[in-house]
Amino acid sequence: MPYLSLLIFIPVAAALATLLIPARYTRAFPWITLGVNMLQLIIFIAMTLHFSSGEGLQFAEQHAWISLSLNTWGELQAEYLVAVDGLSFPLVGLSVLIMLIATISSWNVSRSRKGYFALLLILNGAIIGSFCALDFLLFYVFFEFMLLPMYFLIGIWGGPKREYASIKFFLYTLLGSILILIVMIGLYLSVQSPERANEVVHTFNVLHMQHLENFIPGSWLDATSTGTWRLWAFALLFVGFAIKLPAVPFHTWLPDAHVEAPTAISVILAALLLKIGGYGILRFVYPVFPDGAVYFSDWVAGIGVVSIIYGALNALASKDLKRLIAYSSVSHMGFVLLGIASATTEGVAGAIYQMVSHGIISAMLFLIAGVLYDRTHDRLIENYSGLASHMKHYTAFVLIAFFASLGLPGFAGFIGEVLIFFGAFQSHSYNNLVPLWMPVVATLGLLLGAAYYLWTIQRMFFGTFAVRASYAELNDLTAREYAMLLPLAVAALLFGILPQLLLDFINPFAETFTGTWFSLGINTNP
Amino acid sequence: MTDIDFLFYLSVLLFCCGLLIVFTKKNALLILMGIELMLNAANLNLVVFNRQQAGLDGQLFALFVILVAVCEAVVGIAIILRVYHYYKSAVPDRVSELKEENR
Amino acid sequence: MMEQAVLYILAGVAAASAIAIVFVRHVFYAALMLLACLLALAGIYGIMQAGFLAITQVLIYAGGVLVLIVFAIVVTNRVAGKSLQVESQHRFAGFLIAAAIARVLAWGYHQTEFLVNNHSQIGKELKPLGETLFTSYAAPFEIGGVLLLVCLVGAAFTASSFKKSAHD
Amino acid sequence: MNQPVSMIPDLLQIIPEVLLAGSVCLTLLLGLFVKKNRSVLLAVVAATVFIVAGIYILTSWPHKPEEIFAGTLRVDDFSAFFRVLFLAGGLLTLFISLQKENATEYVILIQAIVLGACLLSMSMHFATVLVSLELVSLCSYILAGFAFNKPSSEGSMKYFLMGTVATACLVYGISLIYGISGTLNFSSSQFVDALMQSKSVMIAVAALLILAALLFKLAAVPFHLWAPDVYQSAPTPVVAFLSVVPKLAGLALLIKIVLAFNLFGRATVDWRMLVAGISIVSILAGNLSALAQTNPKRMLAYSSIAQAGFLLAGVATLDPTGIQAALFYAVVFLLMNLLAFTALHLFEKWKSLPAMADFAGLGRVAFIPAFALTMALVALTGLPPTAGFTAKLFLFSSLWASWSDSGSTIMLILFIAGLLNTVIALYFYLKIPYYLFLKETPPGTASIKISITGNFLLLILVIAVTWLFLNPGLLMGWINRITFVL
Repeated sequence: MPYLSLLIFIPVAAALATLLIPARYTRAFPWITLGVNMLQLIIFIAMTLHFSSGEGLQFAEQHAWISLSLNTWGELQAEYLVAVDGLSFPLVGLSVLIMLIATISSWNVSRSRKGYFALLLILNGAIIGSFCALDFLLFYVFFEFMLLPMYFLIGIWGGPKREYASIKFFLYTLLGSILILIVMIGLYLSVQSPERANEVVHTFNVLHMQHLENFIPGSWLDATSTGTWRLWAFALLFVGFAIKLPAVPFHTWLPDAHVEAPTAISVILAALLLKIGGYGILRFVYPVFPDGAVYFSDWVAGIGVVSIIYGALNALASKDLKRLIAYSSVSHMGFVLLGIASATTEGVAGAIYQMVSHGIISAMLFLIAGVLYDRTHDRLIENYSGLASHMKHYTAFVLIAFFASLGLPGFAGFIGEVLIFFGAFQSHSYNNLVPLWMPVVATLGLLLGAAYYLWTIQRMFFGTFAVRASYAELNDLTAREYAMLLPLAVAALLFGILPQLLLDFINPFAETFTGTWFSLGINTNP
Repeated sequence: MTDIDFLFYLSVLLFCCGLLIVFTKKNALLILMGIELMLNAANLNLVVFNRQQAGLDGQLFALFVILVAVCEAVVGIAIILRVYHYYKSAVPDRVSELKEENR
Repeated sequence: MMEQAVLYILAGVAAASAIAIVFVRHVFYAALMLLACLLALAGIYGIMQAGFLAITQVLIYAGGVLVLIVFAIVVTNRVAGKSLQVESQHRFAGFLIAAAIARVLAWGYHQTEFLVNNHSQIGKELKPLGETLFTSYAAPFEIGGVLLLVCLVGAAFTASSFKKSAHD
Repeated sequence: MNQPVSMIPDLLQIIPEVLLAGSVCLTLLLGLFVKKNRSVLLAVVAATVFIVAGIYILTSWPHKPEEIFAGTLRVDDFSAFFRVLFLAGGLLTLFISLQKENATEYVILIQAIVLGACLLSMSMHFATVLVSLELVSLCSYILAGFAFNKPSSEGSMKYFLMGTVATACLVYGISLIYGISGTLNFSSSQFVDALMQSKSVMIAVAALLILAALLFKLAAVPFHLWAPDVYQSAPTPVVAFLSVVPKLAGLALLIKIVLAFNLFGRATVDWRMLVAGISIVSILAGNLSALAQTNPKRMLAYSSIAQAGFLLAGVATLDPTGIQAALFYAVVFLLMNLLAFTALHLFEKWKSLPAMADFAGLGRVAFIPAFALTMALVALTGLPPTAGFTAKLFLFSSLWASWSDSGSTIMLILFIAGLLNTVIALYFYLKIPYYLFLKETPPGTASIKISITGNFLLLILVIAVTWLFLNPGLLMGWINRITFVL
């Protein structure tokens, strides 16, 4: 069964089908989308049953896509190659879950529902596609494919400053993808497929790019060349994905996009699109350029630490609830960078764990912000106090989300951060990639995280009840909102109490990831 | 200085005069005349060089240049007359509805 | 020698009239200068053994193109209803550019070996010209026919559309 | 002395062109008899001729390179490729502009330009180059004035004046080259030998003069000044046509001329540097000027200047792979430009839209044209899922390969400048979709009725642009077999 192709193309086909339905059947569109999500969930469960965690890449599908002879420089080959392993499988699962929640959360979208749900479905396919693609060109296409739907989803259905936010989002991400494109072109011209030994076949296959012997001797990214081109390529590719992540100097698009996007899109943006940045670093940047990774390790870790602290400080200073959550995302994705930079099994596993847990928790956080915004059309923290007395169920979920996010033991966020700190502290003695002071400084980020969340709880939910908003009929959660928040809360708890559920998938990958590093003969022990 | 050299310099002079007219004059008809001068400079070259060489390529090409010049003049004058009709002027500077709009 | 003297005189006329066009302040005089230049060139063509070209130059260029230009001058004068003074712009820059190009061309000419074929004095009469035109140059000749046809249709149409709208 | 030979075998080689020339005359005759309200008939006749000619070229693929008409023209795959493109461009233009007024002249001029472009792509001799280039140019000048109003006459005159100066330069350059090489056939060994022996600056000067006329046709910097005025003032279908056919005809000839003057890399002029420089400047100037535009057609004019730069980028590599990338780009450019202008035309049929702000909210009342226009602009930017992405990918790959093969830094600069310009370009290309979808529809906007044929044509073009993205192999395989021997 072509499970992955089904996951990717069912939503795309459904999007095309949606376009054929007249716009006046407004009630049909969310149901169709929900049906697609359910179908994806069933497929994913079926895949989970077949997935054997120790085996590396599975459910692989490989078809020829572009195959051209390019006279003087051999042959060009791009394939439709999709597969999942311990890195991408949890993220695919996360995507399926989050897209389902996003559909439920957009049930009440009022205008141009046809366009909205069609774009949502296209986005769905593109996100899952980029997590599954192992051909660089295919990945790039899915990656770019996400831009236009996001642009329109933010730009049409977003908040008051949506136009500015959507253009900023688009330009930043496109700049990042241009950097990725540069390296992609250099890579495929430097790599030949080992499948046909005696002729030069330039391939986009990422698995081939990960083996240094496949680099054509004398080509620009040849591993044995003495030039600095490989370091340049690492830097460009890293920045390309760091924009998406987002890491600190490249993050400025994120608060605007988050604040202006409609709730469902904020959820997708935080829970899934940011993960593509981390995923890209783990899948493309590090395995293809391990030398660059070693060379730049303290930079990567440093950017991670700066993101952690800067994001947390900004969150502390935010007056807008959504902006606070957005900056907390910057901070949490900084941990991912720190974990990756350590290049230890614990650190990498922690980074992946953190991505999944942040996916779940940030989705919850944005949904929570959305619930409040739906009721009062106001997100300023200072305008609320004592909400706990009027919205008990809501407050319960808020507490779960906040505590999970600040890394309280028992919640998913804790496991990821603990693993990352293990890895980062260990790195000093193990491979000396991350200086010891960096994780020490990063712990400050944990404290700041606790500070801004607890302060927000104190300001908004405790004390005497007061709402300074024009409209304030503060009903507690509806059934639909329960349906969105409950699965996420359960998942956040489940993965916090039973980390083995996820680590079973992640660990084998993390071990091979760090294992191949040493097999490459790169001395990480100076 | 041989005749050939002399005639080449004449051709350069004609070409540059033509270019100068095209560049400095404001009247479309005069610009057209400048273009005719440039074409004639080329023709002079062709004829002079042809004299030194076997075959008749230069002269024949010069014939085609004359053909082209006729066609250009016919079309050009038709277009210029129409502009006169609309603008009562053939001074390209005054004929300027199409301009960059400044935001 | 006589031939050479005539050549120099004709060249002088051509050069003088070309320069005059740059400075003349009346369109009509400019046209007359152009006519002089074209006729002088026709003479040079004749001396350079390009008799057919010389005749074509007189008949088509001087007789056709220039008549068209004069016609246009007359018509525009009537439409514009004012004098035919010619204004100039960017004179200085124009002179500089033209001089620079002339300098480059002259400099290039000095260091260039132009092809000289010694067997050059044969076959410059009318008959081989016609023959070559209809053999080697058949394709451009035919395309030229289409070009002329289309241009006439187009120009007639452009002019007539102008007349049509003139009545509006 | 030349022996009189029968021209029949040669004419048989260029049946499509003979058909076109015949059809020009036929249209002229028919125009006398056909009534105004039946003028669609003329377009149908012309379209049939285009289709028949195109099919004829396609069925005789691959062509054995063969010189006809005493070496003035050559039939080969390279020219066949461009001829099919020109015919397709002419055909699509006739589809979007079935007009009643002045149909005879309109159809004649379109056919004549296609004929000239076809002949230009086959030319191997400066005489044929001159007459076919003039056939294209002069008809373009007339067509540019086809809106029959004040601005369009002005655009037409500016186009004419600048264009004829470019032609005069071309002719002067040819005369100098003739003096040096003694031949007008730029594919002959005599030409190459003579140029190789002579190390004169004069060759460079002459080549630059010749190049000027071709860059003018391409609307590349610094010969681009006509484009914005003409694009803004001419009727939209005419602009669609002018932005595609004469431009690609210029490209076809430019490739041949540059390869001829490059003398297999032994020329004194660094052609790679020169063409790459023009390409960079065109891309930059086009994109930066486009940023400030408010008129959609003027914006597309500057965009088309930048696109000319991209077309030239492939030529700048001077190797077969780069030129093949340029050919692929040419096909995609034809499709996406025609798509953009067709969509624009359908909007303009409904109401004139002099500023981009006038598109506000029209995406809701006319979805298909708005969608098609968005796709065209996405393709022009070079994003998936459109062939614009594939074309840019091939182009940039060839630039990278050329840089790593030759080590010339200019290729790297061109590569980076081109990529960064994609981001700049996005900003102004996105303006129209921004107004179409993100802005509110002004109150009282009636729904737009777009003809079924119009929508159908748009969808076909959208599918073509997407299909070339999903499966570029077929077209690229076709292009791959084209040889570039001179």
